Amino acid sequence: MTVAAPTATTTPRRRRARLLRLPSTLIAGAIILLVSLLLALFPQLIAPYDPTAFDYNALLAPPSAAHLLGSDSFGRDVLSRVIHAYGLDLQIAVFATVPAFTVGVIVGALVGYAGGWVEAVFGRVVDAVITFPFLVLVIAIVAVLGPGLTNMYIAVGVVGWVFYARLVAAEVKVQKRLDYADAGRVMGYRPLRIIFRHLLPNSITPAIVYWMTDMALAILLGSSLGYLGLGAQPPASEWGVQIADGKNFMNTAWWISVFPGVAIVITGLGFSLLGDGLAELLRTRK
Amino acid sequence: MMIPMNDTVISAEEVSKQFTLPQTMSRRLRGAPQLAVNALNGVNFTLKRGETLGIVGESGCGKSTLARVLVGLLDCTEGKVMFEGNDIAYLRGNARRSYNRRVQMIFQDPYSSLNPRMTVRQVLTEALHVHRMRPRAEIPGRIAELLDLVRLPDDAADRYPHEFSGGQRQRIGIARALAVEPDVLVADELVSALDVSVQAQVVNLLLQLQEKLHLTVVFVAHDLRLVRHISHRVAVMYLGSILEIGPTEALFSTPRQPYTRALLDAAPELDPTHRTTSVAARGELPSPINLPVGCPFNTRCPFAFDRCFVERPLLTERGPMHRAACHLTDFGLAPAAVPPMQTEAVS
Amino acid sequence: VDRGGTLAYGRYADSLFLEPVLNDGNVDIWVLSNLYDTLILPTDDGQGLRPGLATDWKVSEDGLSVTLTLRDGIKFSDGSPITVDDVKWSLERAAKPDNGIWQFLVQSIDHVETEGDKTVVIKLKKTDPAILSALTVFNTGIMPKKLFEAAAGATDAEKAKAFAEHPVSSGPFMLQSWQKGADMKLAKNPYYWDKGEDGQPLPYLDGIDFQVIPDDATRILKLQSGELQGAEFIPYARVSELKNDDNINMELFPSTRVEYVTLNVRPQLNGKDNPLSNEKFRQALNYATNKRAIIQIVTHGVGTEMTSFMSKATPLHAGDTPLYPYDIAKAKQLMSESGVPAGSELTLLTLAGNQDEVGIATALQQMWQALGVKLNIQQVDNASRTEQYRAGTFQMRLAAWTDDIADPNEITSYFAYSPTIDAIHTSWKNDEVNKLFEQSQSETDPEKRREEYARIQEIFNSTGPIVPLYETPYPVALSKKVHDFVQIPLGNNIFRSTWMSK
Amino acid sequence: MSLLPYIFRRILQLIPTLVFILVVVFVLVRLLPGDPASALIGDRALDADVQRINHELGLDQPLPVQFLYFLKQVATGDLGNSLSLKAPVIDIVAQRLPVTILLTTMAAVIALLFAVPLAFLAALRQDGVVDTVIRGVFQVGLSMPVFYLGLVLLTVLAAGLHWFPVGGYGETFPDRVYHLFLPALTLALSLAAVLMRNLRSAIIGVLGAEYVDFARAKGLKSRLILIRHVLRNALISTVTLFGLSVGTLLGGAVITETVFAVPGAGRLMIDSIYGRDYPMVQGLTLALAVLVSLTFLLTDIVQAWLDPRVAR
Amino acid sequence: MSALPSQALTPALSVRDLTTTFVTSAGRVTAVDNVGFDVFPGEVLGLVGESGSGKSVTLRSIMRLIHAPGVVGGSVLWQGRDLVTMPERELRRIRGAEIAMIFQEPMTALNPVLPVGLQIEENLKAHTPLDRAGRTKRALELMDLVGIPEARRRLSDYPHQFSGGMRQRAMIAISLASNPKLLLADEPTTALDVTIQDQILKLILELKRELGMSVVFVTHDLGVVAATCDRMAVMYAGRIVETGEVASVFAKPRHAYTRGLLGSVPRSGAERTMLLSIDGTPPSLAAIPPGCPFNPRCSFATEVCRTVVPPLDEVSPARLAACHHHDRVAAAGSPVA
Ligand SMILES: Nc1ncnc2c1ncn2[C@@H]1O[C@H](COP(=O)(O)OP(=O)(O)OP(=O)(O)O)[C@@H](O)[C@H]1O
Ligand SMILES: Nc1ncnc2c1ncn2[C@@H]1O[C@H](COP(=O)(O)OP(=O)(O)OP(=O)(O)O)[C@@H](O)[C@H]1O
Ligand SMILES: [Mg+2]
Ligand SMILES: [Mg+2]
Ligand code: NI
Repeated sequence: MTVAAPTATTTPRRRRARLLRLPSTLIAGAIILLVSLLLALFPQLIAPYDPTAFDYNALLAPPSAAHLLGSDSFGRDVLSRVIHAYGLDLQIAVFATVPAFTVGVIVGALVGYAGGWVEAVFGRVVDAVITFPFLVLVIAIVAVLGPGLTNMYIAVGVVGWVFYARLVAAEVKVQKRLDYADAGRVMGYRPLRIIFRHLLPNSITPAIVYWMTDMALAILLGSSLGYLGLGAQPPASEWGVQIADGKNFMNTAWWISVFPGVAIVITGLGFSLLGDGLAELLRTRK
Repeated sequence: MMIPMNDTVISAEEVSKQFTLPQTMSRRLRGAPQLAVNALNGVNFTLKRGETLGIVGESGCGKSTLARVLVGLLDCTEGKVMFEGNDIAYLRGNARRSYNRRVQMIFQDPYSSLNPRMTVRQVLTEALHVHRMRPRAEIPGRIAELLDLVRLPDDAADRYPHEFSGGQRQRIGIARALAVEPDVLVADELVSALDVSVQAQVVNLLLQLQEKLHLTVVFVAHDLRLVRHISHRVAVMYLGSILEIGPTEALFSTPRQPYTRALLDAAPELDPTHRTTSVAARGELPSPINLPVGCPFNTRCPFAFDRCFVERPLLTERGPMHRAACHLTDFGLAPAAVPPMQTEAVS
Repeated sequence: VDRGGTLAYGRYADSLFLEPVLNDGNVDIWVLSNLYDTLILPTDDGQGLRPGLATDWKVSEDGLSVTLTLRDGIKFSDGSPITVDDVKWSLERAAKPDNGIWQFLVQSIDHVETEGDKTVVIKLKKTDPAILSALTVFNTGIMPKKLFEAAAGATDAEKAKAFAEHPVSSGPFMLQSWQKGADMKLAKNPYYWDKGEDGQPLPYLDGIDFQVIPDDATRILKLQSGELQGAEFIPYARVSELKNDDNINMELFPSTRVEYVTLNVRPQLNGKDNPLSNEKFRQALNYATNKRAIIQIVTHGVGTEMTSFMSKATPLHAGDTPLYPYDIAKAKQLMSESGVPAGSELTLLTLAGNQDEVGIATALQQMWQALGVKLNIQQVDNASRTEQYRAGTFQMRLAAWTDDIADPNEITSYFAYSPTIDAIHTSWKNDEVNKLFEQSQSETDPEKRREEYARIQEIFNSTGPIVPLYETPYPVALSKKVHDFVQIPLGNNIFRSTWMSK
Repeated sequence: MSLLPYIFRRILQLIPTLVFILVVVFVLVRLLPGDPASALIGDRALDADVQRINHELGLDQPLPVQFLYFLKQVATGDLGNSLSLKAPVIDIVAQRLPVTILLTTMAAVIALLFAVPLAFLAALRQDGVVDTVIRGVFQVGLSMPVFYLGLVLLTVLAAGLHWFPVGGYGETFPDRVYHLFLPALTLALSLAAVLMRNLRSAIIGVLGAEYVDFARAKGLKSRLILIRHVLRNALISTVTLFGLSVGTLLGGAVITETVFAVPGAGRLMIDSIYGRDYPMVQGLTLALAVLVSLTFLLTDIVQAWLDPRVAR
Repeated sequence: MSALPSQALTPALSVRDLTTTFVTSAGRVTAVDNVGFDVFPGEVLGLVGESGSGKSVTLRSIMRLIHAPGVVGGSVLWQGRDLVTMPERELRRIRGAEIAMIFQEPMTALNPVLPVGLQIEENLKAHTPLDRAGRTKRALELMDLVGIPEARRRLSDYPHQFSGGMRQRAMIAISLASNPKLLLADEPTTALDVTIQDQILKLILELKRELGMSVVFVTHDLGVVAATCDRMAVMYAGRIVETGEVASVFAKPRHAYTRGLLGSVPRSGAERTMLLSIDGTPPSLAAIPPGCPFNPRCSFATEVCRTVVPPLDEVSPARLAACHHHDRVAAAGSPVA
């Protein structure tokens, strides 16, 4: 026999208590990302310099009062560039993953519900995509479409939806066997209603958690492509490009690459913490 | 208590259901036929308006499958389910939806049968709205009525399922089914997951509702005491077949099938002074993939004789509305006439 | 001194096809001279001539034939003698139309005659002032005729492929093993003819181990850790750092390399008016470009300003003042004279992942902003860039050039003489330049030829379709142990008399 | 219980996947702007040269013809000649693929050697200091771009401390392992982080499973319980994840091989894409796809071995 | 506070003041609260109560199988030694050897990836000097003993290849491998069908008789208690509220909760009538009402019940009950009598 859930009455006080009981990882992640978001939205309020302005008098200047995090080989202020990069990198995180997420979730839900040969065909597509080294495929697609962020989004989307679809399909397959799905059918609801109104909200959790990781990975991918020159285009500041810029100065001007690296790590940490926290939260809610 | 046994609402005629199992490569290579689970094998019964039919049997005997076939969640492989004179397999469009509305199901698992992300109000609104049971404006009022009907507090409407106990959830499930004003309720193991004390609350509610709303109920359970308590008539299932069906009193006092008797003997009595050390039935349920030839119970039946291994017994009259499927047509009649159940202790 | 040992040298990319005639690019060219000797060798400054497999040479009065005398006792790396037949065959193969992309360098050769077993006479279709320089170029390297023809395959191309698998060479080194894309080992050619200053046979090295290390930083690290004794293509950013490294000689070999922006001057591009067709606008861009700043930012002071479109190391280079010194006032004035509206957008192609090009592009973006010009940077990979380039659909691109021959004719043909490739595919055209170039191609009087080239440079530099940026030396970092390595201005890596101290 | 039919079925499933991949790659590489000839010769190419070369390579044929020709080649076990390296694709793949296999195998082993013990440590000290430190360090590892991480390791461990050679590839097998250690480590860290995370939560899950309690109720030694009961069950999901990560690992090899000057297939793949070396790209893709599929098969077999419920 | 029957024998297991608390997000909860009882040699003690009343935690606490954030207090005397404070090494020698445990869900309690044979032999390897062959032989004997046919073939099968009843038998075989003196059975038949439950119950009784074990039998099915147990203890919200001989408790419950439980069970002769249900639901451990934990659901409750926690006292010979109004309850009679 199963344990009877305690009866709970929801008063405002309880709600507040529950808020306080949010997983600490979730709160930490949310705070990091909130700060990142502020930096992304209002970089000019915090950044001391124009991120693209050259200063021929301060080429490769080490961190000092004038340039808190030093300057790069163009004399651009590293701090300002790191801050201004927040906008672009968060954009990468979101835009590179949202299309994949959306398409993947929808397709996954349909595939998971349909089962049968639809699922078998889908299985082969998944095999094909995961069989191909992801980065190589993205590079190839970007090479076809031309470098630049938009094309990178497309490339990542073309490949990435499969992972979401797989996650959601697997979960929908589990959920559709549960009684509440049958209940929907017994009530005479149409399949689309059952899929999207009933099954999907209960199947999307792993996809959301994966999404968080994926956003962190997208930033890294963006930086790898930036390193290869296929990502963000100059003069935009983007952490990966900044790190690539600083590669030749690792010994002489470490600050060019280290600080954007720190920004990536912190933001990645934010996403993972949020993901872990969400997973925990959604798990305990169940 | 009089049962208005006038007209038949729903009936099963020779209903069979097979689940084909995925063919494995090695079997395909050997050319072996595809395996199938024979979940239902020629089930017949009729259900009168306002009556409660209990269905008992051991795990895997096809009770849930039968329930699902009745509400149209599964199509039967052979035979048909008739509702008010129509074969439900041929219902389409509005007729089908109307059938879905009028024959409702309540589920066993209080945890999985409610969408965890919808509040009670959303669940009920959806039901009322999709079937246009009430105009939009009247829906909140109707929800309050329904909650009152299943005796849930008013503030329950805006809470999520996980905020309720198992018994309360079952009541939400019942409210959902009742929202569309059905004629027939199929309850699959409605209270099996609940604690005894809570079980009693739900059983009481079901009894009250049935009286009040003149519902027809199919009550599926493995707990004999419960089925006996709640049903007008009881069907005993074994390996996808009904082995005995009859009015509760008759069936429990004079079981006419060895399996029914084994079930009754195996259920522990609430009487500590009444103890046996003998085992009621040996062995386990055979696999529904390879059904025994002849009587399905022949592998475990202490009375089985030659005929039981070749010919499948049909349900035949044993009394008023009481039918059993056993070649020993006298079984259970006069205790003296039948050899005592061979009992043996395990060791 | 004991002068043996194997030198490990880090390259940024591997060779693709080590065959003098049919190879495709610098990765091959720059090491080929170690495998195949030419009749004449370039001097270390890349401009002069010195004896190679031929000990002396003479151009006839009418300029239509060249007579060369082969050196005594020259042998291929398998010990067989190098004969006049091999020479005749090698030169005629290089001059055969449609054989390889370098044929144009020796297209004046009609045929080759032999006299006795020491003398070859090259007969020319027309006078060719660059013929002697051409005889120092890799595609006139001497190969063993018999072995080549015995190689498997029906066509020349197939035989070349088969031969290149197990080549027999005439240069100081021979191929020992080759893991394509990873490393290539050359061994000393025991039959090589040349002797060093100390009278010992060359080469001094027992072998060279070319290792492919595409990542600049890794190549340097490997040099610093002593796993390599030499590394090419040191990023300019690290030159001064390595100069201060006690164990490393940071060499900057003079080169013919120039870096510039190519401007497409077609009046219409992709259906839109192209402001670059406006000469004043081009000049405005040129004056608005602060080359010194770019040299500082991108080459970290290693580069120098260009005084002509061809490098100072190119023979017949003319010009002594930097082209278009930075003058923003003049630029603005030219801009307004040009009538090109402020806010015009230009698109510049750069090679994806190339830090220098990105740096230049970023700097140009800033500098041209002052003119009200918005520069879009489009990073593409090499093949896409080449496609747009050849189709003439690009607007601007960054490019670099090095000469393959110690003569101005190659660069001028590509840059200024429109029939070749439409003036680096810009569609720039100047009839006077074309005429001068055609004349110069058969001009036998060196002084007149110098004047012709001076005039061509004057015209091209003032109205041409480029923004000259800088010229740079070849930055090569060598272990202090390595002596007497040169990279000549044409890029060839000369290991002939290189030696290592223990 | 025989695994053979199961393996057989998996191999059959492989065929449509490979065909699908081949078609995609064939089309994709031909969609790339630019042609092999201009990629090969570059800026100095004359139109005549380009046309001549494209004709020699058969690239002036219509695409379907080219594809049929390609299929015919594949069927006869010939993958054609590399356009840029002027050698049979098969030979080059045979030379390069083992390098990548060794590299990724080492990376996988290193990742497991890191992930398994640390996951145990973290899981057993759930939410403690050790757990937090382990997870934090891996998080940093996971958030570092591969090329940067590689350079840092090279600078510190190879050039600085001289523990390892600076990139390259050795002659003998032990020498190769020695050379590949750092690149494998670079590649391993992110995989280790992913595996560690997964394994940690799997172990935490399994530690709460009733059969572990039952094992304790039997009076078994803790170590035996951890190894026999906990690890094996926890590994099941990790093995799947591991299989799925192989593609990512190979993708990471592209950059790692460049940074560490390892002459592997990943780097060759990128070079070939840039060089528009169609036969090379196709051949490599096929080889990599077969390799990855075999890895899937292997992980599936391992999983079937770990979890008897899988192979029906 | 102990449930001592007036027997002269020394108890085999003596539990005193057993208290187990967990830290949850809602704060510290007490899942088992001051529980005490004795188990005598050869006796079957039934432990009944609703889901969440702490039955399983009690058994786990005895075996010290409580996970990290949980804290166990009190004492569990097993043949004079306290299991609660015993070093892990010593405890390992008792677990599985002298005290064995059967879990509620054989599907989750058997390791799905190990053959059943191995899971039996593991126990033998840990606690007996038998060699490999000897262990296999003993495993076969055990399989026979619990009624698994074709034992030799079945040894190498995995749990998922067994039916529910067979799994439960396998689990019993594992538990009994080293001839334990005390068997803690946590709802061993809940997941099973009636006919199989019947078989297993009889099997346990049979084995108990043969091996002279004591058994603590946890169940929520009063029928099972009636059919198998000698004495019973009723738990509610982590406490024992009533103990006594089974027959006497059934005949005259002295706690309102016991009475309610008995009344909730449908009985023959009263078909389609309202059952005597207990209103409301068991309290959440985080919000146990003050006074008698049962008071909000109790029809006998008075003011005192809402403030004073009733102690578990001997209310009649060999009967203990924790109810302020046990007399009134007793007077109301048994619903099953
Ligand atoms: N979708 C399905 N596919 C294959 N077999 C199935 C499926 N659903 C049920 N079965 C099989 O059909 C038989 C009857 O199952 P059913 O669920 O009807 O039994 P039940 O009497 O309800 O058992 P329980 O008491 O355990 O709920 C079982 O052997 C079951 O394994
Ligand atoms: N690890 C734990 N952390 C927090 N609370 C726990 C933990 N384990 C058990 N509990 C709580 O202790 C209480 C008693 O649980 P227990 O499992 O003993 O109940 P039970 O009587 O065995 O119920 P059932 O009949 O459902 O098996 C429950 O409320 C449960 O939620
Ligand atoms: Mg069922
Ligand atoms: Mg329990
Ligand atoms: Ni009535």
